[in-house]
Parts: sequence; C-alpha cells; structure tokens
Amino acid sequence: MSAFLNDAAVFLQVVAQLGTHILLGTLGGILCEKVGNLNLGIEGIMLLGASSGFFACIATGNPLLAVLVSGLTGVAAALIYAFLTVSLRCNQVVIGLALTIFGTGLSSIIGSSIAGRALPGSVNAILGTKTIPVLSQIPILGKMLFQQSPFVPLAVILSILLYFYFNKTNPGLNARMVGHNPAAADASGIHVSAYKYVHILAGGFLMGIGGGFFSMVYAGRWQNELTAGAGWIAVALVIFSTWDPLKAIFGAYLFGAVRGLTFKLQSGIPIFGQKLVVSSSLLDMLPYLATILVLVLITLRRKPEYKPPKSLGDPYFREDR
Amino acid sequence: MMRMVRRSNPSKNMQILMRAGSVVAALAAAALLMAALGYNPFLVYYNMVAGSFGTAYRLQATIHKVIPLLVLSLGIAVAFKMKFWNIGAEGQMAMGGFGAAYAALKYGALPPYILLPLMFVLGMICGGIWGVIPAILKVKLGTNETLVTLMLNYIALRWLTYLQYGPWKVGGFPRIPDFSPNAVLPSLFGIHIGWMVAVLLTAAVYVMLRRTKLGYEIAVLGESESTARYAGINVSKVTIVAMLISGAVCGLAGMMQTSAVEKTLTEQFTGGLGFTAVITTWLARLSPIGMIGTSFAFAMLIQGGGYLETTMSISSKMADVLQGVIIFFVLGCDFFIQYKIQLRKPVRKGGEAK
Amino acid sequence: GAAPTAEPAPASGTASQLKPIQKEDLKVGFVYIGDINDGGYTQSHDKGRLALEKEGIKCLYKENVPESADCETAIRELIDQGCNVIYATSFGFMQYTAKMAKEYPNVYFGHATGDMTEANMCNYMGRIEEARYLTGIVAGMTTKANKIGYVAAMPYAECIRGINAFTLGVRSVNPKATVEVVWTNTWYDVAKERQAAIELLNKGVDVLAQHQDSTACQVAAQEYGKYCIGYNMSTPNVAPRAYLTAAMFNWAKFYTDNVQSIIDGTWKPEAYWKGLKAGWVDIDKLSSLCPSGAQGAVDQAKQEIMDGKLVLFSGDVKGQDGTVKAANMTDKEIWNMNWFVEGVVGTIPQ
Amino acid sequence: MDAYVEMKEIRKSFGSVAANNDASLSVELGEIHALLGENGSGKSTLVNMLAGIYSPDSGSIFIGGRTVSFAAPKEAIDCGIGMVHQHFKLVDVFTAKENIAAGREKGFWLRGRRLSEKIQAIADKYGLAIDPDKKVYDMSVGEKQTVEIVKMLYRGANVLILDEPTAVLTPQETKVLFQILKNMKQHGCAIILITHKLREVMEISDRVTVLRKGETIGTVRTKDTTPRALTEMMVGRPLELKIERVRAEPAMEPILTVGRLSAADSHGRNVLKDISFVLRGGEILGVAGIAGSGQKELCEVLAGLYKANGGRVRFLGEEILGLSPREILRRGISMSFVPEDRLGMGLVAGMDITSNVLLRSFQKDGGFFLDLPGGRKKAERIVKRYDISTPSVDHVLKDLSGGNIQKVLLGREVELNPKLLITAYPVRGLDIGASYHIYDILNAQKKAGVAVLFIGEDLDVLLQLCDRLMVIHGGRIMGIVDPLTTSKEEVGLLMLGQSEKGGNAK
Ligand SMILES: Nc1ncnc2c1ncn2[C@@H]1O[C@H](COP(=O)(O)OP(=O)(O)OP(=O)(O)O)[C@@H](O)[C@H]1O
Ligand SMILES: Nc1ncnc2c1ncn2[C@@H]1O[C@H](COP(=O)(O)OP(=O)(O)OP(=O)(O)O)[C@@H](O)[C@H]1O
Ligand SMILES: [Mg+2]
Ligand SMILES: [Mg+2]
Repeated sequence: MSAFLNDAAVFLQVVAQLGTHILLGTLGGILCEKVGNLNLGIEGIMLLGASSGFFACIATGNPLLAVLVSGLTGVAAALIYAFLTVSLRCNQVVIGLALTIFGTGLSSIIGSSIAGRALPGSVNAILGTKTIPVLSQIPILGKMLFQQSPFVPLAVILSILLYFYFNKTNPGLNARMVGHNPAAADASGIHVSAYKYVHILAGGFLMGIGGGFFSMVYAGRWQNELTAGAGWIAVALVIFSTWDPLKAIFGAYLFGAVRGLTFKLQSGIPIFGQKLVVSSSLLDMLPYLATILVLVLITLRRKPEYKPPKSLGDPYFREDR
Repeated sequence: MMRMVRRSNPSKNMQILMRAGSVVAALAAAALLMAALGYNPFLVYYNMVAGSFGTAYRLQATIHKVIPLLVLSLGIAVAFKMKFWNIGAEGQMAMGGFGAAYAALKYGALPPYILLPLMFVLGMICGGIWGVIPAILKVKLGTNETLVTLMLNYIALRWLTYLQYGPWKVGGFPRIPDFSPNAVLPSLFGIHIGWMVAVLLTAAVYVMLRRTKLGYEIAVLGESESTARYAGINVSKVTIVAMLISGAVCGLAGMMQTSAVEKTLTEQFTGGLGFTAVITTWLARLSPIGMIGTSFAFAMLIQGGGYLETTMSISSKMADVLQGVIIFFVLGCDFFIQYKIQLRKPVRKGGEAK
Repeated sequence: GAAPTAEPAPASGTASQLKPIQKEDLKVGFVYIGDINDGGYTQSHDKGRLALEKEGIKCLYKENVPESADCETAIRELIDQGCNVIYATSFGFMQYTAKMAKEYPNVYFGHATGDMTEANMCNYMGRIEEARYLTGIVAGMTTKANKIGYVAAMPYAECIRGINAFTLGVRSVNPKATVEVVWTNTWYDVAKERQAAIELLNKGVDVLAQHQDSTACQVAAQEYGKYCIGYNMSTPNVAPRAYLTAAMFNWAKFYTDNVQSIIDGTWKPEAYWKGLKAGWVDIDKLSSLCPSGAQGAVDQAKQEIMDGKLVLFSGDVKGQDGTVKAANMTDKEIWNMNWFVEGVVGTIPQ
Repeated sequence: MDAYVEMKEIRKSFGSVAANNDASLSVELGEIHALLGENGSGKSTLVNMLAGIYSPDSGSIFIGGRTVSFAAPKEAIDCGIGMVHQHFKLVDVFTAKENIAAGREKGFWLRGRRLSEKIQAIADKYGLAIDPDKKVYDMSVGEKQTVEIVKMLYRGANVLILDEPTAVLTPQETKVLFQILKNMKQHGCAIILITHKLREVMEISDRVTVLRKGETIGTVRTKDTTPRALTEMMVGRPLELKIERVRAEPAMEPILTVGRLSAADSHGRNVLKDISFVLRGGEILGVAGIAGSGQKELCEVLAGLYKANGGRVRFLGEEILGLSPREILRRGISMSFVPEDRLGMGLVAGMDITSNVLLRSFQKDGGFFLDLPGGRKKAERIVKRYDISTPSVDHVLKDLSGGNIQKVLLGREVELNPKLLITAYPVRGLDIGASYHIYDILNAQKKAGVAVLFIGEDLDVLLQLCDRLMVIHGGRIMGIVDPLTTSKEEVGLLMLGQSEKGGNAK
C-alpha cells in the first residue's frame, strides 16, 4: 500500500511538472478569452518567451531576470496582438495564427545563438527542484506541490488567485462583463479597451513565463520549436476548463497524467488477466481522446456558465449596433 | 483628442484600391524591417517573386502549393459559413490522404480510371468522417467544436505515424511504399490535374454557398440557430451535412496531395497547410473567388520564402517572420478602410450656457 | 560493408556518365530534416558541411525540410542554385532523393540512413550500434541497480538494433543487468522525452541511454542524481553531474571522403554502412563519472571491433525469452532486426 | 426656468445617414420629459449622445449649466446621467447584483452581502422589487428592466433616460414603472422617456419634445396638447387613429382546434396547462396575459418549435401536434407565424431582404437551387405593398429601421397566404403610423377569411381589434371574453389570475 502511495505521489509529481507550462499557457489563454479575445497565438508567444528567457539567462546569468525577460517578451508579443485586435479590430483568428507563425520564426532566430548551450548552474539553484521539509511528506500530494521547481506551486497558486480574481473581485467582475457584453460594460462606465489590453498583456506575460519555465527549468536547453505544440494544447484546455482557472489545473494535469499513463501501458494493457500490447503510436492518441471525452462529460451538464464569453472573437466598436 | 468614425460605404472600386494600398503599405513596412536587419528589401522581394514565378518549374512548385491551400480553404469556408469553427482541416486532410492511400496500396493493380475515382471517393469519405465527428458531438451533446477538431488533428496525425511505423511499413523501414503509377493523378501543362479539380471545386463551392438551398440553409444556421429552426431547417442534418462536405473537401486536398505530389503517404505530408488555410480562408472573407487570390499569395510567401534560404541565405525562419509581419500589416491597414480617424474639436470645458 | 538492399543493388562500379568535378566547381547542397544548430542529429551532419566549407568547397543547405514531397522541392531548388552534389540526410527523404537522382542524372546524390541507390546516388549510414555497444559497456559497469533505461523514438529496425547492440554491450560486462525500453514515438519532443525518462527513473534505473534528438533525458537523469548516455553529439555540459559518454556520429568523415572521391573520379553508387573502423561513428571521451576500468574495457572492445575480432550479433543470439533466436546474423538480418535480445525489457508492437 | 440638461443644434451622421440634424432638447430637474418621434427619427441617437455612447459631430451639450463633451459613457455616468437602453445592456450569466455592481464599485473585493443590502435599500426607497442574487437568464423582461433601473439609481443618476421602456412591459408592469418614475421625480430627478404610446405620454409626462427626421419640431407642455396634435407634429400631417372593427363572417368549421394542451419547461414546471380553444377563419382571437404567462410557448407549440407533453392541435381536422416546422411546411399546412423575437428567430439579421423573404418558402420550391430571381420579385412586391422604406431589396436587414424590419417579417408571412396567422407582439417598438398600418394588415387578413391569433400587450388595442379575447395566466386559460362586453378592468383582473367569480385561480 505504501509503495502504491509513493508511486502515486511520484506520478503526480511528474504530472504536475509536465503540466506546468501547459497550465501557464492555459491561464494566459483564459485571461485573454475572459475579456472576449480568442488568442490562437499561444504557441508563438510561448516560444518567444522560451527563447528570449533562455537567451537572457545565458547573457546575464541571472535566472530571475531571465524569467522576467520571458514574461516581458510575452507581453510584447501580446501587445502586437492586442493592438491589432483591440485597437484596429482585426480578425482575432487570423492574427492569432499569424502570431504563431511569427513567433515560431522569430524564436528560432533569437535562439540560433543559444541552441544547444547549457545554462549556468545558478539556474538550477534558484529555479530547480526545492524540497520543502515537512510538507513534501504529505501522502500523495506532498511531492506534487512541495518537491518541485517553485514554478509548479506558483502556477497552482496563480490559478487559485485568478479564480478569486475573476469571481470575487470588482476588476474581475468588470473583466468578465467586458468579455460577455462589451457594450454593456461600456455603458456601465468600464473602459473596454483598457480592460482588454491589460488582460491580454497579462495573459501574454503568463504564456511567456510558461515558455521560460519550459526552456530554462524543464528542458534546460533551447531547441527550435521547443514547446512542440503545448500552446495548441493550451488553446484546447481553455475551452476544456470552461474558462475556469481552477479547472485549468485539472485539465493541464489530466493531460499530463494520461500521457504518463501511455508509457505505463506500453508493456501491455491488463485485460482479464491478459496483457494486451497495443502499439505505442495508438496509445499516444489517448491524451487527445481523453480530452475530448472529459469535455463531452462536462458539457453534458449544460450550465449556461459553461458557455464561452459571449463576445468571444468579436471586435467591439461603440458606435456599431 | 481623436476618435474613430465608420466610413460611409465606400464603392467597390474604392475598396479594392484601398486594399491594394494596404498590401503596398504592408510590403513597405516589412521592407523597413528587412532593411533594419541588413537585407536589401528590393532584392528580397525580387527574389521572392523570382522564386515563385521565375521559371516554369518554380511556377509549377508554387501552383502545387496553391492547389491544396485553395481546396482546404474551400472546405474550411463551408464550415465557417455556418460559424462552425473547424480548425481540423489538418486532420481531415491527413485522413483524406489515408483513405486514398488505402485504395492505392490495396488495389494498386486496378486501372487508373477505376482506381483514381476510388481514391477520390475513399479520401473524401475518410476526410468527411473526420469532419462529421465534431459535428455529431456538437449537435447531440453540445461539445465545443474548436477543441474537438483541434484534438482530432493530433489523433489523425498519430494514426498516420502508426501506419508508417507499423502495419504499412515496408520491410524493417518506416516507409510506406510508393503508389503504383495507376494511383498517380495525371498531369496537364506540367501540373497535376488537381488544379482542374480545384478550379471546378471553387465554382462548385461558390454555387453551393450562393445559389443552392443547402448553402442558404448553412448561411441561415450560421446567423442564428433559432431562426433556422423556425424556418423549418433541420439543424442537426444541415450541421452534419455541411461538416461532411467540409471534411470531404479537406480530405480531397489530402487525396490529391498524396496521389499527385507525394505519390505515397507520409506522416508529415500535411505540413501545417490545414492551419495556413484557415488564414487564407479568413483573409478572403469566405469568398471562394477571393480564396484563389489569398492561396496564391500564401503559396508565393511559402515558395518564395523558401527560395530566399538558398539565394540570399535568409533563414527559412526569417521567411516566417516576414509572413507574420505582412499579415499584421495587411489586416491592420484594413482598419483604415472601414474607419477614419477624426480629430475632435477641443471643447471649452466649463463654459456657460447661453 | 554495404547495407543490404531489398532490391538487387545496381551494378556497382558503373560510375555512369558522371564526370569528376573540379574542387572549385563543386557546389554541395544539404537537405536537413531539422535545424543546423539543433544540438543533435542535424547539427552532427552540419559539422560535415562546415568541414567541407573549411576546405573551400561551396555549400548550400535547406533546414527544416519535412519528410514529404517538400523534399523534392528543396532538392530542385538546390540544383537550380547550381548544386552538383546533393546530400539528403533523413531517412524519410529516401524515395524523393532517388526520384530526383533519376531526374538529374548528372548530379551526384547521397542519402543518409537508408539503403536505396541509383546510378548517381549513394547511400550512407553509420554503424552507430558499434558505438552503442561500447556505451553499453560503460553503462553495464556503472549501474548499481542493474537496471538501465533506454528512451527510444520509434519501434522499428534502426532503433531496435541500437537497443540490442547496447544491451549486448551491457551484458558483456554485467550479465545480470537489464535494459528497459520506453517508446516516445517522436524523434524530438522535449516534454515527452523527459516524461519517458522520468518514467524509467522512477522505476529505479540508474543509467539512462537514449535514441532521441533532444537532451531532455540527460537533464532528467541529472535531476534524479542518476547517470546518462548521450547520442549524436558530445554534450558533457548539458548534465555535467550525470553524463558518462555518448554514441556519436562523425559524418564529417564521410562527407570529406565522399566529396574527395567525386573530385578523384572514384565515386561509387554504393550503400555504405560503416562504423568505428572507418571513423564514421565513435564513442565520446568518457567523463570522470565513469567507473575506473571502464576506459580500459571500452578501449579493448573498440580495438577488437576495429580489428574484426569482435563482431556484433555473431554466434548464438538469444531473444528476450532466453532461447536462441538467430546465429551469426548477416548484415541483412541485422539491418532488418525486429526483435529484442535477451536482457531487454519492453515490447515491440507488431 | 433653468434647464438642467440642454442639447443644442446637435448633428450626428452615421456614414451617409443623418440621424440627427439640428436636434435640441432641454430638460429640467423634477420633470418627466417625453421624447416622441417616428421610427428612425433620431430619438435613440440623441439620448445616446447624452449618455456618452455616441459623440456628436457638432452642437453642444450642457449639464447644470456647464459644457460637457463626453469621450466615454463613464464620463456621462460621473455627470449623473443614467440610461436604460432600448436593448438591455445586461449580462445573462450574471446575477442582478453583479450587473449592478460592474464598473461601479471602487474597492478591490466584491462585497456581496453589503452590495445586496445597498441594492435592497435603493429598491425600498423607490418601491422596486428585486432579487439581487437571481441570474438574468432566469428573469422576465420586467425584472430585467428593474435591474437596469436599479443599476442607474445605484450609480446615483439624477438624469434618467429610458428608451422605450414600456415596449416590452405589460400594463401592470408599466403601471409599476410609472409609479417608480413618479417617485424619482419627487426625489428631484430629471427623466427622459422615449415611447411610442401616446397614452403613456399623456399620462405621465410633463413636457414633450417631438423629433421628425432628426430634427426637433418643438417642445410642448403635455397638459396643453392632445394625442392628435402630437401625432401631427410627428408625421407632419394629420393621421386617423382609430382601429376599425372589420366585420367578417367567421367560417363554421374551425381552422384550428386546440384541446387540453400542456407543456413544461426544462425545469419541469408547467408553462401551459389544459389550453383548449377553437379558432375560425375570418376572426381575430386575441391573447392577453402578463408577460411570461405562456404566450410564447403557446405560439411555439403551435408552430412546432416547442415540445408539448399532452393535448391535441388540429389544423382543419389534421393532427399537427409534435410535427416539426419542417413537417408542417411539407404537409402543406398553411400557417404563418410572426414570432416575438424578430431578429433572433423570425429573420436573419445579417442577410438581405430577398434572402429573408425566401426563408419560409424556399423549401417548397422543388429542386436543388435557391430561386433567387423569384425571391427577388417577391421581395420587391412586399417592399412595395407594405411600403417598406429601403434603398433596395439587396439591403442588409439589420440596417433597416425596426418598423421596416417588422413589415418585412409580417409581409413575408402574410404573402404566404396562410389560413392561420399567428402573430406575437407585432407592433412592439413601432411608431404609431407603423402600428396602425399593421392593424390594417391584420384586419385585411381577417376579411380574407384568415384565422388570426394575435398576442398583444396593449389592452386597448386588444379590445378594439379582436373578436374574442382569451386571457391566460400561469399557462392556464382564465377565460375567453367578448371584447364588446368586457371592460379593461375585468380583463386586467383575469390577467392577474383572479377568475371572473372573484376567486383566485391558483
Ligand atoms: N449605430 C448606428 N450606425 C448607423 N446608423 C445608425 C446607428 N444608430 C442610428 N443610426 C441611424 O440613425 C437614425 C436614427 O436612429 P435612431 O435609432 O436614433 O432612431 P429612433 O428615433 O430611436 O427610432 P425608434 O423610434 O425606432 O427607436 C436612423 O436612421 C439610423 O439609420
Ligand atoms: N447600422 C446601420 N447602418 C446604416 N443605416 C442604418 C443602420 N441601422 C439603421 N439604419 C437605417 O436607419 C433607419 C432607421 O433605423 P432605426 O434602427 O433607428 O429604426 P428604429 O425605428 O429605431 O427601430 P426600432 O423601432 O426597433 O427602434 C433605417 O432607414 C435604416 O436603413
Ligand atoms: Mg430608438
Ligand atoms: Mg430604434
């Protein structure tokens, strides 16, 4: 039994680590979508954050500064997106996709001088795994949260904070109103564009940090297209989480957990005492199938609150009707 | 103080002129960026054009990119017209390729006039099924289609990987055998006859969306589901049929790409075209005729961008960056077609009423 | 030796109409699957290009070419730019390269890691399994748990024979040790490779080998305080507290030789499959973390292989269940190997 | 007397449309000021500029004697101006108090309890009933309006603008609203009220400003004027305002027979219970009831859009209950339906007039293709016959004025030559001229032998127009009365659920 508990704890520890950059990307996506902006550029922004942070880390040797650089690069990329979609009312889908192309390209250019290089040791000292003495002994959840890179619990705390922000604070309420009905928000005296900008930029910051975590902590290296589609998973998980930052934790970890499970199943799926060996390429479909399946289960409870922000994707212009 | 004012309807000609102007502005802005990076922008543009049209072969290569982009755009447009956010063209294309490859590998000995139609049909069926799954989930269970189509992309691509590294490999190698010549689309004027299919399909989708009852039903449903119900439109059926068409057309793109260009199936043959096609579809504002233009433009960007790598040693990544910048500017300029900025007359605050 | 081909190899020696090319007229085009600084597979090829350029030979390259018909386009473009020698460096480029070779009979072609040849197309592959055998010796001597992990990309012959050779190396010094395999189904995905690595590390392996293009496994091993063995290139600085050694390609050797044979007019359309002796593959310098005695054992085995005294997969070769599955395997059998040898824990989906 | 709000020589164009052209308005504190004008005369535009939604092209606005120039609604709110918009600006998934608090609260944390208390206090002060924790999607129209008003009061507005607030209210709700407005007036607020109902103008306003084609025609004291005079100011010529009761001989055989019809909503609550009536050709059967009494569901059940859980619906003897709209069309059942939600259900806002005209008939034409030329001809005929003002039939529907939009809808349904015509609130939001035009159309249908089911809110109109009046409450029929012999008060009581015998129906 205790062996099982330990296995579970270790499994969750890995899952949380794997889920963290996806979680940060998803939270960034939620911030954007809550104010009505569909951002398909998460992948591009994460890549920019990953490469610039890594670059800064090598250039300055200061990991915290590097994390900041990751975030700020994300903000800069989000600024392009925000300016085009909010101020110039461009189509959000196209701009998002273009941002992903742009970010993928630019990140490789930034990364060309750092590809394959190793980080200074200070990075691991500051951003690497920290074991918190007593808490990490908590069965099952201890290792997941308290024997990790500080990013992992930070992302979880951030999700909880965002949950409270959106549900328990006035600015959060205003932001949700902007996403659901910008005209109503405007008429209520909420500065729609300002709210959109702030949330999109904050979202970009999180996406950028997610990328920075991935390159500096998780991979420890920069390689082109490092995130390998994590940004797209984040786009999907924003929907999956029904725009709820708490469910985003669940989504990101579930995705990681099912992927972890596929490795365990490679030696065979136990069925009726037999072990059925299934091609690992087919097992690889499981995380995606599981995401669809859980989404179906969630949407079966058709709560109006599970609907996307109503104005998602539409530009707002006060004098339109 | 400034404020934005919507322009009164500019004439069609005016709009075309301004849109052309926006492209010019975009190119100018990208030129500045390139100059800042130390490249001669005129040379870059010259080489992009030369790289995509300079020789008969390059023109061919460009058109070979236009064909799948255009066909995918047409498929996506059908779904988007219904406001069904299908970003699963990549997966539908992959499955289309799978269907075609199945026929080509299994019945490679059949004469082309039987085999090719069979490949068309199977490709469209497989793509169609991949389109219908999210439609059914949405209609029956209310599942968000964006997520489902996105996930189905990955599943389709894993499926191809499975085939290539598993049951369909030849010998010990992860390689699916070449199709028999019977399974290869013939060429006309040096370009596989997919271009004719694409042209016919453009006309067909145009007519379908603008002139047929089905197209009308799709458009009504896209505007308002309750209006569609009120009008006696079978919402489930139209959703499913439209996605069947959308998926089948994307599958057709996959079939033609495998049959005519790849002449086999590989796990990488879709190459992200399904996502690029979302951009070309939107930029054309769902107009089939417009998509010919946008597909050409993007084929040029891709083909000409690749050419820069060898001629000017500009990394293919720089071509991606350029592509992004050009889209940003073209769309950004669009704003100034619809709106004009007025300077607000300063108002004296606190003046007394007369 | 030559890689065995399924089809009868074309009459070799027919140097066809190909004419030798003067050094200053040479223009070599490389088609890469990845980025030239990917720190892995493509970079190891690109070292070859750099070596050629150092000798004053003009080179062009195209990076990130997908394994699809885009490869044809890339080759055409390079030829269009005046290339008269083309090297396509990924397995999936094979059929496109062969097709282009037929279309451009006056251009020299080379394709890496496959087995197809044409009158003007050679094929080349390093016997990396020889280097893997040597790294297996290091792993076998290092492991205390007698459990070694192996993160592998795709379940097919190239990876399988690497795993087998590695396991033979391990068991040559440590018959009790086992090698546990996890497939990632991707050549390159940092997140997944790391997760696979951790999966193995959590099962108690204390040395981790890889057939992957990123260094994620090495980073993970270091984090867990365990050891790792790299692949493709020497990467001691990625995980200095975990890195033992690596199985490496030295493509530069092939490229300089092959280009020289074009200049000399001795070029042949063969399918080359060469290893330690030819200098195409090697084991990295052992790090200080390796147990004492490892260097000696490796040196000895290396010498034996180069001298032909030690031939991999000779004698009886036992399968996973311990029964003899093959004996004195031919090159063709090794090339197409699709089963695990004794000591490997894992499955190959059929 | 000093005007508190002054708008002078305001001009405002949208593209080529001049919405306001030399419009002026002056309103005092402690008065209810009505704004009157035909559809599209620029009323909403004018008050939207006061609320900071639009900015004027030229002209000046004074509040309390000071020039203002609002760059955003927030500035107008800070100036004490609150507006209840023609289309509610509420978020469905929010509770009442969230809608009220948004954009207003200064603190960081939402303080739900205190907010509820404050809202309750305001509601008590003005005599409003509100549940702060109810979600908007669970609310009736009247409740939503209350939320909008509380929202303005919560913001401390002392100039309150209401754009056609009564268009969606029942007489009872209107009465409550007017009481609130009077209370507010007592508290010294200035109130600008836009409405198309002259009776309401006469009842509640102190002064009236009339707009025509974007221009202010004049401002008059209510007690110095008459409905007739106001109408003349509005349209520029005298207008006959009488609904004539057309005589027609109802057919013997009923066209529609409804028996013991019941339906439930998604929560399982009864929305229709044992509804039985017959409807003959050549008569107009009115349906009266407070909002949400089952009118919408009744119409939609008949049209095949809502699932009933029991009963019979016979159309000329043929059972049609449970058929989808598609089946109803296919079986050639000649029924037209003008739903309450014009743009959301009856029409396609983003398509042109031709496409909208085709909506209900395209399935009947055989073949694969849409009969565009035929639709175009039909659309042109409807535009002409119903006097729809539009540049062409290719014009996008949502760019038309509300009145013209409704005429397109009604015209299309009537042109189907139905035997049964169901109309739900067909004149909601229309100006007087347009409303009477619609009554004429309905009367003409009746004369032509069509059975008309007319769901209405204005009791005066219902009593004048209908041959019989069915009053419903809580999904049940309270009685079917003869308008000639029944008083408005009696109907009003029935609507509230009090049966004729004086007992309570519940
Ligand atoms: N947002 C807008 N964009 C373009 N045109 C508009 C807009 N709002 C109003 N208009 C135009 O302004 C004119 C006046 O419209 P407005 O809504 O003010 O009329 P109204 O008097 O409120 O009519 P109603 O009685 O139907 O409410 C209309 O002709 C309309 O075309
Ligand atoms: N967005 C728009 N752009 C251009 N013209 C418009 C637009 N909206 C309305 N119009 C024009 O304005 C005129 C009146 O429109 P408006 O919406 O003000 O009518 P309305 O009577 O206020 O509707 P309702 O009764 O529903 O309030 C119409 O002639 C219409 O063509
Ligand atoms: Mg109005
Ligand atoms: Mg109006």
